[in-house]
Amino acid sequence: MSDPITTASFLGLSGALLGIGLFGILTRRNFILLLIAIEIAINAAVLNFVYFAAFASTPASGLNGQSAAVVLVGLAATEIAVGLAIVLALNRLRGSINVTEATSLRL
Amino acid sequence: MWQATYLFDWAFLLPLLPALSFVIVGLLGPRLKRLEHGGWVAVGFGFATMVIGVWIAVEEMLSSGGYTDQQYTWFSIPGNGTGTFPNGFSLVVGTLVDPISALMLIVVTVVGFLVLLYSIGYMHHDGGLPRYYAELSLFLAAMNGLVLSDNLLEFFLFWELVGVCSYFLIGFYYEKPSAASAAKEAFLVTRVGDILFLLGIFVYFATYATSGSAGGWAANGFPFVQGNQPFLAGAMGGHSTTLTIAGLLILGGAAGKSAQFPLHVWLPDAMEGPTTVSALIHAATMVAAGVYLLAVASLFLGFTPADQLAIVAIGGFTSFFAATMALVNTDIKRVIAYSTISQLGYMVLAVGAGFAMVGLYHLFTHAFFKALLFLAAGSVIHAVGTQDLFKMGGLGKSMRITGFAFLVGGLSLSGIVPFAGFWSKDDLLASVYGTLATHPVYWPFFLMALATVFLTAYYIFRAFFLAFSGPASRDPTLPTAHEASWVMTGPLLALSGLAMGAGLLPFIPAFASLLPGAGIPPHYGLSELALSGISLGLAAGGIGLAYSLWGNGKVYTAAPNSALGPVRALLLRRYYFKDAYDAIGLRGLYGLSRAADFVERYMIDGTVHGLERAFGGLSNRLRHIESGVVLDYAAFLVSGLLFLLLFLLVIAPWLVSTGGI
Amino acid sequence: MDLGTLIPQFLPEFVLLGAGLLILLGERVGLERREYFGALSLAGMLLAFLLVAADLGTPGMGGLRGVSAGQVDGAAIPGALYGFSSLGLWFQEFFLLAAGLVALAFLSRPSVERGAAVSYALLIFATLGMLLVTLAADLVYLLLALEITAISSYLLVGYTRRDPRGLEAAMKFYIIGALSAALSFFGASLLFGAYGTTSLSVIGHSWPSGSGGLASAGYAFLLVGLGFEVTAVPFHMWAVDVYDGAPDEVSAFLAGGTKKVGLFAFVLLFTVPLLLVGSLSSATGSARESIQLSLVVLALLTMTLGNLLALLQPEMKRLLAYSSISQAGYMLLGIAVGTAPALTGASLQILAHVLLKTGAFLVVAAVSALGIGPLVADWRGLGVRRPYLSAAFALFLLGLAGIPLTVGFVSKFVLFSALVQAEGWFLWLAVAGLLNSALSVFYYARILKTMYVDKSPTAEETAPARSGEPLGADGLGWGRAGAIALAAVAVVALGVYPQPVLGALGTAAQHFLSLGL
Amino acid sequence: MFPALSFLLLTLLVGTVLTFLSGRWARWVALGSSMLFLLEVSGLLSGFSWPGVSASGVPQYAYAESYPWISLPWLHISYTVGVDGISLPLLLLTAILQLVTVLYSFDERRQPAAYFGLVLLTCLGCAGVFLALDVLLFFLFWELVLIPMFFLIGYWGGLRRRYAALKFFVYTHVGSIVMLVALLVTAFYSHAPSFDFAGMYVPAQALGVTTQALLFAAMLFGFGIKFPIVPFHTWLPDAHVEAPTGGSVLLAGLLLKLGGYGLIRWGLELLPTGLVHDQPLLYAVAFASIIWGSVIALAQRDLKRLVAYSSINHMGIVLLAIAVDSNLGLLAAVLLMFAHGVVSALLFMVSGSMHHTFGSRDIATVHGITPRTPVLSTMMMVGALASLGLPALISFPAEFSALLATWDRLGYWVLVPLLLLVVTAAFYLWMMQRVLFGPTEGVPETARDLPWPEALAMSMLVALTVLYGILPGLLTNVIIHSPVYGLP
Repeated sequence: MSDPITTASFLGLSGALLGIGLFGILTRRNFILLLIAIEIAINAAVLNFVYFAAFASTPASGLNGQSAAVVLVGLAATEIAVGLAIVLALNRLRGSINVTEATSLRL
Repeated sequence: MWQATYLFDWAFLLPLLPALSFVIVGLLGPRLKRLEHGGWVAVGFGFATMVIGVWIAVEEMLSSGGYTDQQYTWFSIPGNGTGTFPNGFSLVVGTLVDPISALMLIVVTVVGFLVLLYSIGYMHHDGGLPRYYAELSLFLAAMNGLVLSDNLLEFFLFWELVGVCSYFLIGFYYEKPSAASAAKEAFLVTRVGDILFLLGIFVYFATYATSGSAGGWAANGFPFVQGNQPFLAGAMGGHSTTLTIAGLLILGGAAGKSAQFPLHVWLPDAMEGPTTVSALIHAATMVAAGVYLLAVASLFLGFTPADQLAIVAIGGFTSFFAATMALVNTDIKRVIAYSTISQLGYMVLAVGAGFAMVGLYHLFTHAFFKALLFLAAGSVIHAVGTQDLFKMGGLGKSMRITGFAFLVGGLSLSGIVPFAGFWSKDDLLASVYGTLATHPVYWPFFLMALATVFLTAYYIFRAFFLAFSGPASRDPTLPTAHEASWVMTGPLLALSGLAMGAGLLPFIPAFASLLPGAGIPPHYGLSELALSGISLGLAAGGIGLAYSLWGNGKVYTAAPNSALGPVRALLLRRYYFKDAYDAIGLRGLYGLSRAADFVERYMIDGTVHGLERAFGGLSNRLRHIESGVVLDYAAFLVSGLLFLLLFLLVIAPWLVSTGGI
Repeated sequence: MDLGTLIPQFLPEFVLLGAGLLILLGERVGLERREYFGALSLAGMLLAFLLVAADLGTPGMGGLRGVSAGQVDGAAIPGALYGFSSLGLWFQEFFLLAAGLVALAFLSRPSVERGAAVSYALLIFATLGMLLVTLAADLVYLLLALEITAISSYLLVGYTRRDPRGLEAAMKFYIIGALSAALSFFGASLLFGAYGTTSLSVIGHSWPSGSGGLASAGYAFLLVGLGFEVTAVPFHMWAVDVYDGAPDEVSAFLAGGTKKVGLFAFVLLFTVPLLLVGSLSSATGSARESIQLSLVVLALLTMTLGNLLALLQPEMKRLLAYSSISQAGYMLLGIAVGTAPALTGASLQILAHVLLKTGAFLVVAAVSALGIGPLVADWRGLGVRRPYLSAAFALFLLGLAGIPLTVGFVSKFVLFSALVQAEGWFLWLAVAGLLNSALSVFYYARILKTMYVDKSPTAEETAPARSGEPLGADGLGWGRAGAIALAAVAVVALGVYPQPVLGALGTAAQHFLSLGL
Repeated sequence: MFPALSFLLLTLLVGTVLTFLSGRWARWVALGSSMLFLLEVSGLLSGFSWPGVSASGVPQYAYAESYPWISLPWLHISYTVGVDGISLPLLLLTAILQLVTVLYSFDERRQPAAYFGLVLLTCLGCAGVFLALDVLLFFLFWELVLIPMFFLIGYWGGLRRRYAALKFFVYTHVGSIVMLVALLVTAFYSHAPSFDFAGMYVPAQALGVTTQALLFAAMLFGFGIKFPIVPFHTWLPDAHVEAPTGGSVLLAGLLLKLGGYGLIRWGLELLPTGLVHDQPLLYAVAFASIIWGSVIALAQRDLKRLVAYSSINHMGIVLLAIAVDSNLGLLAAVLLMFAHGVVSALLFMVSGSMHHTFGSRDIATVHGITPRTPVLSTMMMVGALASLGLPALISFPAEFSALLATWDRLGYWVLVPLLLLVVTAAFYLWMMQRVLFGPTEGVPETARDLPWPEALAMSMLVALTVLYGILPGLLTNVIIHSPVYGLP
């Protein structure tokens, strides 16, 4: 790695993003906010890819990282789309999008 | 001589014929009402057996004490050149006809036949006759097999079989709880002896496996006689301690069967069986098997001096010890039973002192007069329906033959000249006396034996006077006694004849060849004559005392508070031996077993159930973590992540640095 | 690369894609009878199956895929996105098998049902994703393929959209799935950061040299992300609810199919790093051992807790869910050891589980279609009422319990033999696994007891199946009957004579590892 | 050469399947197939000739067959079967017990097809265990025995049948797992070329002392649970008490023998050094079982429990005979297993008949049955006497050789089993005194003597008891055609 300090700081940033995402996921009961949190968490990964690609040792590696980032953005989009679909269905069926209320499946 | 070899080869018929009778009577008995439910079948076979047995014995006399051995392999293992049995190991069943077995054959087959005949009358009114005659036949078969055994294992095999027959016959009246328990007691006590016997067999077999001719003892099936020579383990050398132990173990076995101290308790209780059974099994034959075993062992295996001392001690003490218990007993059969124990003690004493033949001589005579006594007693019981001496009385007039028979038996037992018992017992005492010079340690036991002469005469005549003398029966409720039919009186007379004459048979040279060796027929030097005088005097004294106390319907009652009182109580309680054994058996063993059962149920199984419950509880706990709330699941997932990170980033490197992994 | 080389290389995948699109098209043009879609997708899957079989059958593995032997079971091409391995192709067959069984069973659902077409299409797309996973040589490619599978299965779980249980299941599945996807993405990004590449083999070989724990962290994140896929404890909790709530056939597909994808992802991701354990200098070697250790711990946790939880579970589907969790533990064990025999054992175990679990869940589907309740207790006396169905179920349970003459017995035997054969401390893994299977026998026995020993609730129900009913298949439709029968036959056949498949898997595993080196 | 053993197994399988399918006629089908089984085994016996030990010192087998089954570079499993003097008598026992069991429960009313099918399946499994010479095949049959027995106890059993069945299952299953591990380790750590007996023989014996000792100990545990050895025996009384009579008969007659056979075949023969090294442990366990079984039996009121504990005692003697590791001991072990198979079967039938004749097996409340049911009483008597080792009955030659072998190795320690023989005699005699003798009590008016199928089955066993008691050579001449020769 070229410069440990910057690496560390960047990792701290992406780590913080991930942390925020996870925190959101664990605490939000509203499905929409949950989706946003997930989006944030995924973006931490995207950010990593972009950063590491930028400081890549070889151009090939850089390309590799950037393409990965792009792919991930796409994936994130689909994830969220599917999530929204489920939200709609849930809302239509139960009239609520509070994820903790749906607990019919349990012992 | 051709016919001799001819019949020797057919010796196996002796066990086989009664066995056949056992099968026939056992299966068809209930159908044969006409033939006394198979009784006559058994008698017939018994007669055939007697003929063959006696015939073989006679031939043995004429062939002057040779050995004839037939072997049939039972099973065998090939050897592999190593271990204790390098040349393999074979167990055989055979028939060995030799002098002493011929002698025993006469006893077993003759008494057997007479008892069977007598039973026809005696048992007539009982139920379950097929069972009775079948078991009696089986006993005869087993007893013949035992007598003809040609090796220790076979001996043990038939030994156990006669044991189980005695078990069944003691328990013949199985509805009576006392009979059932007496049968069990007999089996168990003798079983203790059997275990020692078996261990003794192991010791001999393992020690001398390779000794002897051709391939060794083991490979030839451990025969008593090899190439017409007694095996004589003693002569084979081997560690003397081992030999001594082996001898003691054999003694243990004999003590069990012959009801010697301290395994004597079962025989008096065995009187629960029919009197005929007591006569045949528990007087004449089976109980004598122990003595026979000792004789065989001393002839074919050899005892060490230590063994001999032990045997002498046991025999001498038992003879006295049992006689004392007979003094006070009120049950006619039990009196005779105690005298049996005591007489067996004599025989053991003789064998121990090194006079196996003398012991067998006494066994021979004893078989007849003791069977006679029992059958006479049986005839009395048959007539009056009780065994309590103090209810009888005055039977001498109503039952002349029986009274005569009992008198003959009593005189013979007391050793009054010229009855059979006199010759053998006298010879026995004389022979033992002869050894005292070399073995002064035998003195006390010799004296006990001598004292026993007096006691014997006393208790048997006490019984005689109580039953037969006096004006009339003491208990008016008893039926008026009368003599039974010829099937019962006939055997009585026959046995009376034997009880009178059997003692003189050895004076016939041919017969003497059945008892080869020291002192048969008795040789009368000065000391022997003196000794006979003393013993005759003692016997006469005993009879006299009995007459003065019990004769002519007198009844002697010692004041309970007098010095005799406690003694009498002690004797009636049989020195508390039975009580002690019951305590060991019931409270001791059974208690232990209950305790073990408790441990089993609550500790061993308890642990298992504990585990089971633990698993179930755990499963339940864990299942309820599954709350159904998705965010909880997420939380678990994330915490799992944190653990992994912790492990891979912190713990693992640390472990690596410390060389943990 | 142009399509000219791509199409032949991905022929089976394209066939599936085509089938899926055709189905959607068909719905557009107004077809609605389930039979059409079913036939179409079955045809597609069968064709794909045969194509892959042909590849496997062709010596040198060039075959219809028209790729040079170098790319199949040859040395991996550095930086290649995908590569062909015979082991991967075998797994493709497994997945197609599972999907085929489910598609067949789907036929017995109401002929006209809302979302029938979509369900088939989703099934196909999920399968497509699964096939792609087996070809992955690159981390991103792998994640992409996994996401295809995951997203299609979220939708598949909730495809009816009217059933609250199904929807709730979908929701839970989605949330946990998305979360773990995010985590695996992050893990991938860290690995990329560590070695500047996403090529699996390169990462595997260079790890853990020269990265301040970055790579280890990456592996940790990926372990979690994939652990979700394979329902490894403690990432398993969604599975029970989802299997419970999803339509029965879908549960069969999830348990029998998609879960195995995660397992193959494990193989791809960890076999290479684990290969060299021990053969390396102490420091790096032991660092790799730490990964192995965490895998083993996961595996042990998974099978033990799975069994413990199943022990007293009153609901049939949840019980099966837990049992499949514990089964995953065995497979993970095989993967964690990382020797060729262990990999063989794990592969066979996976195949066995595909057949047994799919079969079991399909029986559940049939039974609930008969209107029998979800509790184990509701199955009382089924042995008398529905002899054939019960016999099949009993067979599957015995297989799961590892009783002789079923494929389950052979697979467990091979797997545990492999653990013993690896010697060293792996022996104790074998013991642990065996004790676990002993534990599992309890609840299988419990079900058997319920079906055969216990009395039926009411006399009316005890009446045996009416003779008029089709095929003696106890009145469940042809589709289900066929699927169940197929699975049952395969279970017994492979149990009695496994050699053909087992031998091939053995060689495949060998090749795969040599490929990694 | 004609594949006799495969044919045997095949006919057994066919018979079992047919029985399951043949509904009301099941009992006849079962009877027929049992007779065929017995016929085939007698055929094997008549044509039996042991090929001996090969030049490389590996014991060989009569009627041997071997076909490859699973073959991987590291795993070679084959279908290998064969018999020698050790397995053949046990196979004969299997055939006999199958026949008598079917006969005894000929009037079974509850689900007869399933019942007889399961009985036959159990016997099939046992036969397989005795024939199998490959680790996998052996384990396969071993496990196969478990399931039918589980159902026999669990469905046809008594009040606490569920508990008993589960207990039986758990214990034996755990045992078989440990056994499997031990076998696998033996195969792999010795780098045996294949999993069949011949392939493992030489390499296994070459294993180090410690390894062998550990492996043998593991096998002792694995096989021992089937024996059963104290303190892992508590499943046995429960299983016996709850099982239907047929189940108890097979359980005591065959399943216990599987343990003994396995320990001889896979333990003693493969790991001789381990055996020698573990001898103290073996002696301890054997003595414990002998003492415990016999002493506890004395306290039992339920006849089945009593017989069950006496089985523990007898199998303890078997273990002892195996432990002394001499050819005499091995012969005794096999002989004793056969004897115990026959006698315990008889005794369990007696208990079963006692139960459905008097409605109780409680020897403390049922008294003096002899006048009412003479036949049953006779059977009980013969069984008890045989079990306490009366000469001229089957157990005596076996126990005699076993104890002689013990004396040969252990000297006066033999007093332990010897004295326990007295206790054994004690509880049997006491049982007879209470049940058979004395005034009649606790016997319902409706009590009738044995129905013919039970009487027939028992008389067959009695006949065998006497026959082999008088002519043990019939068995020993077979048994010695085995590595009994080879043992030092």
